[in-house]
Formats: sequence, structure tokens, C-alpha cells
Amino acid sequence: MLRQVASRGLAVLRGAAASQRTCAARVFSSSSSDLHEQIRRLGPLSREYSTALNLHRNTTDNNPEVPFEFTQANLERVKEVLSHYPKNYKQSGIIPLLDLAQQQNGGWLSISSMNKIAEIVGVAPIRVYEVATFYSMFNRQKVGTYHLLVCGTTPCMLRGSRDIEAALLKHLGVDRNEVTADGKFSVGEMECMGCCVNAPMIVVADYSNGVEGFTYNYFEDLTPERVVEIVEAYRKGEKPKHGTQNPERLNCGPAGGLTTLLGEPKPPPCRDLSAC
Amino acid sequence: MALSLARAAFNAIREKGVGGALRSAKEQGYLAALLDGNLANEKFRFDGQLIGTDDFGNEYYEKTTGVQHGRHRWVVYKDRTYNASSIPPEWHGWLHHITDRTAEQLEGLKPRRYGIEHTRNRTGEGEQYIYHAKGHALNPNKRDWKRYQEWIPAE
Amino acid sequence: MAPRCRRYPLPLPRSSTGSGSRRFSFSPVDSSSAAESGVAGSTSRALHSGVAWYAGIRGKFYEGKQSSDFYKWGSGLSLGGVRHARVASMAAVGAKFEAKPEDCIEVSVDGKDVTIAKGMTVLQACEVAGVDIPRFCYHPRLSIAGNCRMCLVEVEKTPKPVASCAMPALPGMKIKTTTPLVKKAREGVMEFLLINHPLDCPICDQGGECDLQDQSMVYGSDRGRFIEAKRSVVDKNLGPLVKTVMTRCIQCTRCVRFASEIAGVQDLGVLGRGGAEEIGTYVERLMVSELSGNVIDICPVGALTAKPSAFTARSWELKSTESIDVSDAIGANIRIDSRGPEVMRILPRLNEEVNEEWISDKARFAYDGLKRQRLNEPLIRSADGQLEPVSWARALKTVAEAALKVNPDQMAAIAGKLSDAEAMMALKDLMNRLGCERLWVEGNGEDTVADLRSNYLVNSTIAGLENTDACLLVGTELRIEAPLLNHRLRKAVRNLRAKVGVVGPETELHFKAEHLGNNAEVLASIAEGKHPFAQTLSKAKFPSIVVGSGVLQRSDKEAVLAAVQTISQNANVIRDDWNGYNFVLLNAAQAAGLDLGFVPGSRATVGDKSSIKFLYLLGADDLTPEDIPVDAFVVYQGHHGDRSAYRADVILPGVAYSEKEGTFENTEGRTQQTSPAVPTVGDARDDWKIIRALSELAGVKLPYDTLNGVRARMLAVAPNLFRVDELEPATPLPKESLPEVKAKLESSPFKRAIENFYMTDPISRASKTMAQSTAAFSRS
Amino acid sequence: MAWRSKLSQSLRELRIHMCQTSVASKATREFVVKNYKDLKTLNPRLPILIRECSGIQPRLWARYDYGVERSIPLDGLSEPEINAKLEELVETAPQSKTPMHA
Amino acid sequence: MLRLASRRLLQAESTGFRWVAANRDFHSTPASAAPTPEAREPKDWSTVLDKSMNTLFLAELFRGMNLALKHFFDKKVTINYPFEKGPLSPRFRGEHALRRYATGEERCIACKLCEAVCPAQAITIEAEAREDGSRRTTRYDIDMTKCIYCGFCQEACPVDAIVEGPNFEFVTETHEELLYDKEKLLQNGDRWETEIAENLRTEGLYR
Repeated sequence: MLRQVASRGLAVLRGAAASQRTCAARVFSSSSSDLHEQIRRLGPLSREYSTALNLHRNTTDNNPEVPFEFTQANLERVKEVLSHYPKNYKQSGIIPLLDLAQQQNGGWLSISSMNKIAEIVGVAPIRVYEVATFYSMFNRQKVGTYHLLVCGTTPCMLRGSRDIEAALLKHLGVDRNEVTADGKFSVGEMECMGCCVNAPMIVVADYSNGVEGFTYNYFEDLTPERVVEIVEAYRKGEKPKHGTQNPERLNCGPAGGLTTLLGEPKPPPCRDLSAC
Repeated sequence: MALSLARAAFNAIREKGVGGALRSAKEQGYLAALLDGNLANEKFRFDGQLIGTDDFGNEYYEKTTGVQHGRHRWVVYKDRTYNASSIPPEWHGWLHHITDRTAEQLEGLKPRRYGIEHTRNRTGEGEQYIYHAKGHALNPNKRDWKRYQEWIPAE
Repeated sequence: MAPRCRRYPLPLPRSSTGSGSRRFSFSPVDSSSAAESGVAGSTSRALHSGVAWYAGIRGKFYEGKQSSDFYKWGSGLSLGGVRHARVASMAAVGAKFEAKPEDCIEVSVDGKDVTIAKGMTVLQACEVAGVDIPRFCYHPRLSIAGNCRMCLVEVEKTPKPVASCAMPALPGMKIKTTTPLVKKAREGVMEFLLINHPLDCPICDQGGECDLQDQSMVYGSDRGRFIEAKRSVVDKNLGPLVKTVMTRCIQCTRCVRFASEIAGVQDLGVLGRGGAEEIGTYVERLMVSELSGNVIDICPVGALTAKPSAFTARSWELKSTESIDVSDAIGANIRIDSRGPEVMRILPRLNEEVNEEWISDKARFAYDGLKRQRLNEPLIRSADGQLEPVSWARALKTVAEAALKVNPDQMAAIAGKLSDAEAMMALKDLMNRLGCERLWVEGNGEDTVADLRSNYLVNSTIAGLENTDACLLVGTELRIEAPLLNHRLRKAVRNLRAKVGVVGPETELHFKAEHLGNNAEVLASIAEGKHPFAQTLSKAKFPSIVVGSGVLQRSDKEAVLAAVQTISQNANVIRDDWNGYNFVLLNAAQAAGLDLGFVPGSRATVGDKSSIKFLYLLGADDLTPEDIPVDAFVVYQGHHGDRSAYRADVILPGVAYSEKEGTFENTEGRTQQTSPAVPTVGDARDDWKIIRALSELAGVKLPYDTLNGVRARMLAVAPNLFRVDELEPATPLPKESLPEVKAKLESSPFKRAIENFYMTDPISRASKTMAQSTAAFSRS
Repeated sequence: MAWRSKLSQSLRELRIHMCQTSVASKATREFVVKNYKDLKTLNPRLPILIRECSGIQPRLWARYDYGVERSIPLDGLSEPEINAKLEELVETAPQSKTPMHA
Repeated sequence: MLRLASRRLLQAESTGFRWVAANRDFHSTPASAAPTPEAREPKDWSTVLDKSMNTLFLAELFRGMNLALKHFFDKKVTINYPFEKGPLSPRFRGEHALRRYATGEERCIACKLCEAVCPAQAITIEAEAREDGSRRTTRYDIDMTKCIYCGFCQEACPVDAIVEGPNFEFVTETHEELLYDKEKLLQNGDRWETEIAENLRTEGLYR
């Protein structure tokens, strides 16, 4: 009996160990330079898409002792948000509240802001942390007043979003998810925003004017030069024109005007009901 | 064989004189070989090619032609008592026909950081030469097999 | 020693003496031969005690196939998850839940028709049909998450495989679990799970008992297609008990759900998403729960393992012994896994009526105390004040001589927290024969009235407390004193929205409870009906009161208990169909000690300890040196060199619970027995044997020589201690039959009965792990 | 019933065994319900251990000095008869042995 | 005379050989080929004389000694151990050794698979976490007197830590010298690593 158990355990262990060995064998069968190449090609791991680790470490400006309170105006908004949900399901309001807090807090969520929201909706703080870490739109580390998000999904990537990002990073002299020294700009990456027709595009989240003046604007049809101009415009405090940056294009129509559907569309064919 | 033996003996006598030849023969174990057929078999075998010598002075010979296969490699022990376990690992494989690589060729595999010198099997030579396991009374760090810690009444 | 019946979860229908009708069932014939019923008790014990809940379901349904008794559901049925918690809790108390035919539906599993209850999931339907579905995230006691996807099955007319754990079974569903589609789907899931799994089974403590390992033997491939770098996850610090290797985690979220649903500590969560998803606390904090060790058991992989026993043993090299935990009065069913003479780990054993499948951290991790500070030979204090080892004969002779020199009135015997009933029986008989009547058990107080069992037991039963809808806690920190009972009450709060009021020290109970105050006035006002909670109680359908045995240490305990009596009478807590008066004991020895009458006999001196000249301590360590007169002769019989051993004149080494076959009664009055898992240390002897030997030297030979002899004697004192694994309910006497109490309530606040959960008895005080836990989790 | 107050003089401990439900234990239960209060009030320091266990024979156990015990089965007896038996146990208490210590 | 006797002897030898052949035939062929009683007990005088001569001059004894003497002067075909040693396989399962990584870190991770697989239950392992948190054995004992040298332990080992080395010359005079502990096994590994590594290298293709 004992031996049976033992041999079974052994078989199980060996099975796993065998597959481990196969994996290793596969990896090492390719030459080591190949391997390095493979690892290099992997690029940044997915967690780098977000602004932070799934872990909070106390810093001087981000620790539970730093107070966070919604402003009086925002408290009204909190009330309004919570009024959308039944009393016993207040936790449904976590996402809008997090968004509100992020706008109020200059684009990022401090630990105490999340704790505050947990208190407001009456759940344990970890439930709020779960939500905040899930969505990459919630920044849990400081971002610039203007947070530039470059779309990295396939159509934009094919249309040169990597160049856009490189141009941004070079111009601002920062790494991805890093804030410029003046605290004005930061560059992040995000997933498809549905502007594939005008790819590549970026989003500029403008936290310079609090909740009231918060804007979240798309800039489409970008070139590396144009994106630098946009940044400079923001730096000067201007509001550059958002939407497509291609002067020949109207919204998401074809560049240079319509090439099809030029005439008046024909009405849909109607059956002659009387002929039936 | 007899011829080469005679020649060797003659040369030795010519060089060292009878007394000297006898003394060196004794030192090199040739006299002992007269009483030990097995030893004699190797001692008086002069047709092999010396392949190498290990750190202990054992000499490794090989004769590839005109010899029964399986008996084409042999060792002449430095030690007259010819302890079989005194073959170090770098020659062990060669002597056992496991590999054709000699000690020099295996040099690269020798562990540099942790390797220790080979010793022969010294069982029966006295307690001081034997490795005593952790459970043995003679191991200075004898392990206590008690699986509980008893209470020591202390104030 | 006769081999004990091994209790495997047999797929047997519950016997009628089993818990199905436990509370209110009595055997119909009043057998005059107690011995006979004792035998019956032990057989039925083997039958029902180990029946797992799934076996319960299967047994019922297999049985149902043949008999008309089909729709009767035994208490083994637990449907799991919050959704079914109500049904489960009803079933667990043993209230017979009769499923009506219209509440049943019929589905087919692999061509076999089965009838199941409405609301059951596809997975449960498969279980009823006897088909085992692989799963990682599904756990019958936790809510349904449906995120591992391992339980995919094919349902006819659905385009895709469905996750059976989360899909309700619908009438007429045709479930297929063996089709190529199912196999392929599960293989795909397994491949995905193994993508980021490190496959470090050889160094993983779960190796050999790992769900992932087992299932990868069926659904795993011997090679992977994933050649990219595997992710690695930072390990989390969960304190000194739970070791984390988060890279192994497959995000089943069982631990997260356990923490929030069972333990009630909302600390763990799922952070991040996609490949970066991980389990963590986000902020640096430990999971502080008395039940935290259970996450080790529910983790299907090796992500959460036991830190104290890390790397020490493999599952296949351990010998399992089924035993009983003695660290508190709940008497959790445990499995002691040992290798050679060492206890390597302790795991819970399934017992729906006592501990379900959880045990407290103290029960699980205090075992390393069994290897430290042990008394292994008889010691005598010599003339120069040093303890020196002597032979048993000399030690016993010394004790006997000392005992005979002393007037019986100046003798006293105290049984410690971990004493088994046999040793207490023998000690009581010995002391009585010597003329000494001054006996008490630690925790019971020095002069407790042990007349009526219903006054000192959890009458609602442990499982029954789940049914209460209003509960008053008096002088107890339930979470610390009895974590598993606290969990039952938490269930009642979660499932039935039970209202809980606390009179006593303020403690976090991990559920919503109203702290009413910590003084006797509050109690008095509730008794007088002035307090609003009195109305809550009397309005409740199943009101209950939980009194902590800490009140026994109060000088006005009679008045407190009388007030509680009044409250229970006002709120109709004790009825024919429900007895919600619960007295929670602290220690394993208490209930059996009270049952055996290990209390001062009539005309015994009580109170003043200065007259004691001969003190026999059976593992009792709570007396401070100031309590023991300087000239008293102190005999310490026990297994650990704990506090009292320093004062002892003679030390007689006894055995710990892991080394003996001893009878214990838990706080609800259930008799259970420990089994020896490891040999005794050194020259130690069974406790009752020591006393038996001593009695001979003292000239009052006890009339039993075997363990069965002692038990037969117990039968003459407290017959219920002979009914192993059974619960003999105690009938409360009507208030008219109880003597009047004249004592007055004092205004002093209720004290904490346990200062430190992790260190309550000699074993846990000797345990390094418990010391670390104290340091890490000590209350702020 | 003057003997009742002497209970704690002659007895060290009184134990009453009975089944919770059986017919044979009915009279014993009645006895307990009727007399417990009286006995306890008269002998507050005497342990009167009422031990219930399903299916056992009702029995009266008395423990005297120095661990001497005596028991009387109670099945088939009525409540007054049980009372008489208890009196018998009290009246026929064995003479206190001289303690061997002295 | 002597020459005559020896010729007789030789003749007898040849008859004897025929005898054997006849016997063999008896076994291989059915009754028809069975020698008659006459053939087994020759009746003529010369045969009788041969037999008596054989007995008288201990001819069989000398014949045997002759054979021995012949082989004494013959070329030897046996291996002259310990000077020459017999061929071994690179997979030869001899004395156990615990190996190390090139850094000197012991390989064994205390997975206890060898212990579990050992059919003779010769291996005993105890393990705990080392100070650096890694999983290591605190005890690794092999009872070499129990071991049956089946090689399952090295097969089971996921990290090539326990191996059966090429050494078989580890006889001891006492039993307890054959109770190997971890230190001894590691010493073996340190000592024999050169050859063990070479053997693993040559066999690596087939693993």
C-alpha cells in the first residue's frame, strides 16, 4: 500500500519533471544566441503596460498617512454616482469613483484615495485595489499633467505608432511611464481606442484643470513631427486641435474627400405592394 | 619474454653490479614478483607502450597488437601491494575500457572548485583511515538521533 | 491494542444513529446493558464519522435508486457556495430537509439519468452521477468563481463546452464528460495553466498531493509549445505560517474567496490582469486569521504551503493517524502525519458536525511543541534543590510516601488543559480513595457546579449554531476562544443575517457584531428586558446565547449565569425543538472533567490554597508560584517542562495527545478519541498507568489494569464518555427545578479568557512556530 | 425528610444516570425534576451529577468517603421509590474508614 | 614399457571419448542407437589389460595433471586483475555518489524521488530549508548493504545528483563502513566527478 502510494507520487512527479526537462531541452536545443534573441524579442512584459507593479510600497507622497478627501464639489459628484446604484450595491460605483478621484488627484490614485473610496462604498480596501490594478487606465503612480497614451495595437503599430512613441520619448527625454522633470508630461501605452481608420493615434489626458477641466482627447493621423508639435502646444498652455491631424481628412472620412458615394444615394427599392 | 627479461637483467647488472641490481630489483618489486605470479606477469611484461603515469606513480601501459583483446591495457602499480582501488578516476575509465580518453584528455572535466584527491580503499588499515558515518561513535560530530529536545531543569 | 477502525470516507448511506437525526434521535429501546450500547456506539462511529459530504450525496442518491426514501436528504449534503449556503446549513444541522419531487429535475450524465435538486450545478449533477470532474477553482464550501475552466463538459445542443461548476443544471440536460471535445478542451486549459507554471515539482511541497500534478497526468502533455520566458511573481509575505511561492499560482482564487468568505479577513485579492494577474494584498500586510492555515489545504497547487513544515516531508512517506485536536475545546478532527517518531504535520479531517474541513492555526501548527521541552524521565528534587533523574519506582514511592504523610484535607489535585478523561478518571479515583476531595480542572474554576451537563455544553451543537438568527455573546472572545465556533456564527451572520450582540471584551469577530458593553450592568439590563437587544433576542426564531467559560473565573459567576438564565428564559432560548443556551469551554479537558465530576466533593475545602500540603498537578500549569504554598509537596505529571515543572518536587513524565489513546469530550459534549501517532519519548508512560502504579504504592490499588478497564470505570461515572464520536444531548431542567441564586452581579468588566491565542497550553507554549506567530500577529 | 440535609454529611458525590427519553428512565427524570432543587438547596456543596446517555439503565450512584461507591438500579421504580432508595443509600452509608494516614 | 603404457593410455583416452560420444547419442537418438551391454563392457583381453594398466599406474591422475601442467605453460586468457581490468559500461552502476554543480553547490534538492523509488528501501533522506531558503537535505543515507544497485535512484533523480559511479572497489571489512551518509556520498562525488562527468557525456546522446 505504502509503496503503491509512493510509486504513484513518483510517477506524478516524474511526469512533471519529464515535461520540465523537455521544455528545457527545447530551449537549449536552439543555440544560446537564439535564446537571447528570443528573450530580447519578447520585449517588455505585459505588466509594463500599466504604470505600476501590483504592489504598493509606501513613499513619502504615497502612503496611507497622506490624507485624501474629495472636494466639496466632488462630494456632490460622489453622491450623484452612488445614486445610480442600489443602496446595497454601492460597490458598483467603484470605477466611476476611482475615475473621479484620479481626475481630482492630478491623474493618479494614491493609496489613501483608494482607501477613501473603499470607505465610501463600504468594502474592504483590497476590493478597490483589485479594480484599480485591473484597469490600466487607473494610474497608481504619478503621471504628468498631460498624460500621453500611445495606442500600441496592431493597426496603429503597423501605421507607425512605435515611431510616434519613440519621437515622444526622445523629445521629452523620458522612458515609458516616466514623468518629465517638470512634471508636465508622461508617456504611456494603451490598447485600441477604435480609431484604427486614422491610425496612428494618441490620447492626451489633460489633468491640468482638475475635474471640471479634464479632457481626454484623441489625436489621430499623427506623424512623429506632428506629435512633437502637439506636445509643444500643450507645453505652451494651448489647446491644440484634436481629432485627425491630416488636413485633407474630415473626421474619419477618406483623405482628400470622398472617392465613392459621390452622388445622391438611390432610395431603397420598394416592392410594389399593389402588384401582389 | 624470457629474452627481454634476460637482457634487462644483464643490463641492470652491467650498470649497477650484481648487488646494486639486486637492490634495485627489490625496490622495484622484481624480487617479490618471483614469488607472485600475478605480479610477475605484469612486472616482466616489457612490450607495452607507457601511456601515462598518474599522481601516485602508477604506470599505465597499452599494447594494441598481438595481444588478447581485453588484456591490452594494464597498470603497473607503484605500490607493491597493488591495491586495485588506488586507480584514480581519470585513469579508471581508461583502464576499464570505458573510454579511450586518458587522464590528460579528461583534465578538463576535473572539478576545479571542489574536487578532492583520490584515495585508495583503506578498509582494514586501522580506524584512523576509515570514514565513519554520522551515526558512528568514532565520528567526531556524531549525530544525535533523538528527535525531541528534553527539558533541562534550570532555574 | 486492538486496531482501530480506520475511518475512510465510505460511500455509505448515513446510519440512523448518525447525525442525520442526531439532535433529537434516541435509540428506541432502553437497553439496560450499557456495555451493549457502548458497542453499538463504536460501530456506528466507524460508519458515520468519516462520511464525506460527497459520499453523503452519493450515498443518498445511490440509496435512493433502490428505496422510496429517495427524497430524504441527509446532513451530509452540502451544496456549496453562497447560493446554496442556506440549504447547506439547514442540512448541516441535521434538520431533515425533504426535497419535494417538484423541486427535483432530471438530467443525464454520460447517458445515465440522475435526479438532482433544482439549483444544482452541472458539476454537482455529475458528482451525483458518480462522474468526477476535474476542477481547480471550484470548492464546495466557497462561492463559485468559474475561472479555472478545468471543469469543461459538453452539453448537448450547446455550441461550446461549458464550465460545469458555474452552469446550473437544467431539466433534460444531456451532459457528456468523456467526449473527445471535452478531452481536447481540458487539454487546452491544462496547457494554458502550465504555460506560466514553473514545473518545479521536485522542490515543491505540494508534490505528490497536488491537484495540478494529478490532473496533468490525465490532461497534460509531455511537452509544451510555449517557448517564451515564463513569468515570475514576487512571493508574498503572509506571516510565519503560510509560505508563498506565487509563481506556482494558477489564479484559482480559492484563497481569496476563503479569506473573504470563511476567515472573514478581506486582505487577499486578485491584482492586475492577464499575464500580470497575481494574488496579493497590494499593501504590505499579513493575513491575520486564526484559520489562515486552511488556505494551504485549499490551494490546489503549491503556491501556498505550510512554512513550518517546508521541505521536511513528502506526502507519500508520511503515516497518517486519525486523531483529535486538543488545543481548544472544539475537538477538531485531525490527521496526524508522522514519519518515524516525529509528527511532521497536522491536517484537518472532514467532520461536518465539528470542524467541517477547517482547523485553527494552533491545532495545525503547534505540533513542533511536541518535540521541545519534553519530560522524558522521572525527576526528583534532591536535598540541594536540584532535580535529578531517578527510576520510576523511586519516583512513585516518593510521591506515595509524601501523599500518605499528609492529611487528606490538605491535598489537592488539578487536571491540566490537555488531560484525557482516562487520566482524570484515574486521578479522581486515586485522590478520592486517599480521602482527598479537592479536585478541579483548569479553566473550570475551583468550585464549579457540574451537576447538569446542559449548563456547560454548547447545546445548540457546533453545527447548529449556524441556524441561529440572533446571538448574544457573554464574556467571550469567540474568535480567539473557539475559532471554529466563531466561523459557524459567522456563517449564520452571512447566510441568515443573524444579529450578534457582545457583552464582554471588545474584539474583532470578523463579522458584524454589536458591542453592547463590557460590564454586568448591560447583562442585567438585557435580563430585565430594558436593553433593545432583549427584543432582538425574543423576536428571533432561533435565539442563542454563547457564554464564555471565562466567566467561571469571576467571583460573581453564579449571578452572571443566573442573569443569562433569565435572558434565555425571557427570549425563549430553550425550547423543546431548540436549545440555544451555549456555554463555550476553552480547553480540551474541561468537558470530560466536568462530566466525570472532577470537581470538589462535598465537604471539600475550597478557596484558600495556603493549607495545601500535597498538590498533584496532572499537566496543570496555570497556577502561579504564589498560589502554591512554599511547604507544599508538588507532584507534576505531564509531558512538557512548562511553568509548574519548575516548582515540582517530583516530575512524572506523561505522554502528549499525539502519543496516547485518550478520550476527550468537546464543548458540545461529543466524545472523541485520540490515537497514538508517534511513540512516547524517553521513559514517559501513559498518564493513567502512572496513576494506577502510584495507587498501588500508596496502598489504594485502583481496580483496573487495562485501558478498557479505565473506560469501563468511566462508564460507571459518565456513561456518555463511552460513546465515542457520538453526541449525547443534555436535557435542560426547567427553571422551577433549579435552585435559586442569591448572588449579586458585580460591576467589574469581563476579562479576556485568553490573552494570546497562539500560546495557551504547554504544547503551544513550547512551540517555536507559535512563538513566531505571536510575534507576527500579536494583537495591537 | 430530614435525611436529605444529611446527604452531604454521608455522601461525597451523588450520581444519577438516566436515558434522555426512555420509558424506564421516566421516573428517574421525574425524580430529578421534582427533587433536584430541594436536594441542591439543602446540600449546595454536594455534586449531584446528572448524567444522561441514551439507552442506559437508570441508576443511582453514591460515593462515600475514601472512594467507596454503591449503586442501585432504578428501572421499574416509581418516583417515591427512588426517593426511598436514595434515603437507603444515605442511611446505610459505610462507616468512615479510619484514614490510613493517621 | 612406459611408451607402451602411454600408448595404451592414449588409446583408452580415445575409447573414453568415444564413450562419451556414444552416451550423447543415447540421449539424442531413440533406443535403436543405444549401446548394447556388450559394447559397454568389452570382453577382449587387450581391453581388460588396458583397464588394469590404467588403474595400476594412476593414469587418469597423471592425465589430469598433464592437462593442468599444459595450461600452466600456456598463454593465459584470463584477465590479470588488478593489473588488467575487465571492460565496464559507461552506464555501470557501482558505488553511489552525490554530485555538485560546477560552482560547488550540491545538486541534491531533497525531492526524495530516489528514496521513494528505491526498491530495497536503502535510502533515507531528511530535509529542511537551508538558511538561504533553498531546499536541501540534512541527511542523505544509503545503506550500501541493502542496495541492490538497480540504478533506479539515478533514473529518478531530476537533477542528476545521485549517481551510481563506476567504482566497485569499495569493499569494507565492517558493516558500518558501508552505511554511507551524505558527507561520504559527496566525497565520492568530489572524488569521482571526472569519470562520472565523462560517462554522462558519452551517454548524453541516449538519455
